[in-house]
Amino acid sequence: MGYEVRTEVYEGPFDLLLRLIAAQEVDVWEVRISEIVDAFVAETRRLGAIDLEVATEFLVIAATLLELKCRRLLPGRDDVELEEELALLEARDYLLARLVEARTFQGAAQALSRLERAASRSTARRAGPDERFERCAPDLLAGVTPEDLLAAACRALAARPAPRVPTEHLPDEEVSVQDAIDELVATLPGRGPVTFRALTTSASPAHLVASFLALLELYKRELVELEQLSTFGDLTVTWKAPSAALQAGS
Amino acid sequence: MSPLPAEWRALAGAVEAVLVVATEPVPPRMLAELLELPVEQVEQLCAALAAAYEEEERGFEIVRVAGGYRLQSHPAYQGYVERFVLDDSPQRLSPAAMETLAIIAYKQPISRAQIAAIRGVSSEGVVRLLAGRGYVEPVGRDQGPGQAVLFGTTALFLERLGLDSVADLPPLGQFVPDSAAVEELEHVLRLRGEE
Amino acid sequence: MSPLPAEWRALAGAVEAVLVVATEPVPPRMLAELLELPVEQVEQLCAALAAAYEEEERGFEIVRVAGGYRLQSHPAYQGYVERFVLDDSPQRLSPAAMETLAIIAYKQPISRAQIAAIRGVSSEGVVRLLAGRGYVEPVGRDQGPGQAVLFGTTALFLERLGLDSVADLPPLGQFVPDSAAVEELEHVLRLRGEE
Repeated sequence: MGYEVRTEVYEGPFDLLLRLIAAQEVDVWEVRISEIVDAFVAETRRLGAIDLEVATEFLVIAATLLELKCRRLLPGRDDVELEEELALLEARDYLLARLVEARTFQGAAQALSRLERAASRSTARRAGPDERFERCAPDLLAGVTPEDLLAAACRALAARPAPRVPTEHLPDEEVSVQDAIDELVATLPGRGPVTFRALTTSASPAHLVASFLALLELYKRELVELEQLSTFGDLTVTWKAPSAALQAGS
Repeated sequence: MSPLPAEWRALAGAVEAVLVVATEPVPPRMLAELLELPVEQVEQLCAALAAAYEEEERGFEIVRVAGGYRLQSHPAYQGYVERFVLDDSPQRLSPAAMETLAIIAYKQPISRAQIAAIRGVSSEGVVRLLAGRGYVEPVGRDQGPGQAVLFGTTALFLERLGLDSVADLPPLGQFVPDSAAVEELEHVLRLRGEE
Repeated sequence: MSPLPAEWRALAGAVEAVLVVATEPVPPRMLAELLELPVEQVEQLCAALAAAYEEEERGFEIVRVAGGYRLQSHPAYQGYVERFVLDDSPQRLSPAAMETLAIIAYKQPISRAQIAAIRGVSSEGVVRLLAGRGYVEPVGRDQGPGQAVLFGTTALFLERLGLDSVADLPPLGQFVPDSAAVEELEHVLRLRGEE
């Protein structure tokens, strides 16, 4: 099964914050951020999984709150740079706008619930035409065979495979950086300066990446010299160590 | 106002409310239980209501059919209703309706929620259409919580498909793969298609 | 008799006959074609008929919902109807699902990402639930990069809420927190030294 977190019960960080503000009726000075974090952690535990989007959104809010609170705890504002102050005001406006929006839709949702409740006090007539009118309507099953029905059943029952990330475009080959290092160490010595492009003419993208990482590793070990004359220009590789140094170095 | 005694108006309203939502004729005994009245009184009430509709030249009438009372269109407006039924009807089953009918045929008895779970979308409108055309009908209620209405296919459905019983439907057998197998199958088909 | 003009009785009868056999709300345009009347006159007729039912304390009523007219049981007789039809209506929506539904209703067409931005959480599961219930459906694709699927509400949504169209949703403006509430929120976020 695909990765899925049930978030129908958990109503989101804005809601949490709104409820907290409503419950405490205090300003950020008195908001206990540890309580918010505890509530969030408890909720996550209850759900048994972490939704990265939820967690990220929560972090943004918690961090903004924390920052606002730090400012309030600071003795004065002389030491606060104007730019920082502006950034903070921006963060506050952002949070405020989103809280207002969240509360607006909470109100709208309640109104929709009321409409639904009112509407559910009536039941629609669904009886349809009686047998006297049977022959008026065209026979929808005209020409339909049991085989058509079987095909439709197969379509319906097979129609919804679990959501998945298609991976068939990814090559199956496994390329390790170590393999690429071994390859380079086998080819480079005694070859003189050579471009990376020439070294990897027929390499697959995965192989190319592994070779590049291998090259960086060799450079770090001071076994090769790299030279690139212009941005995005050709990368020239020169072997500089005797092959014995490699064994000693690794 | 109607020629109904005033003190009967509330009871008549209850009868009207029940008949308007009923999809099958309602036995007088059932109305009697709901209204907490003797059966004879219910029958008098329904007769009076039917007479009132007739006198008021309503577009609907109350008839006694198949052991119960039913609200139906008045024969005087037959022409309008025929044209409406004709205009309102699709000429053939949509793929969605066909799939829903197939699910009901093969998985009966089945609830709307179970059909929706298989199709991934609500099938309420489609089930209504199929029931309206007499191809499927309520056959019972789920024993579980909610007691959902369960649907099955009708004799008319079998007749139209030329089958003796649902057991004569082509076997679904090998076509009931679990979702993993379906996925695998789709995967293979997709790869083949790309070659 | 009903407060309906006598010369309208035959036309009203036709409307009654059609509504009694309809399984979906009947658009006024369709009634106008059947009755060979201008749409406005059909609307007047239906409004007069609905008023007459109300005055006569009938057990049923005519309502304008999801773009058409529908015959339904009157709320006053809900108790009888409930005992008669076992409740088959789906479970109530959770507050989170209702909130998402409200966002889609007011902001349609809207993508999952836009919904998530307003709610502050991923809405994938909730949107799927709402689509499964038949309340929302994909209505198109965003023109921008990624071509995100855009969602909108369905006719079933309107029927379930008893609305004629989305234009009849209560104005969103009335739910915006008042200045005192906004001030309270702002107070929470206020910087030291600005007091």
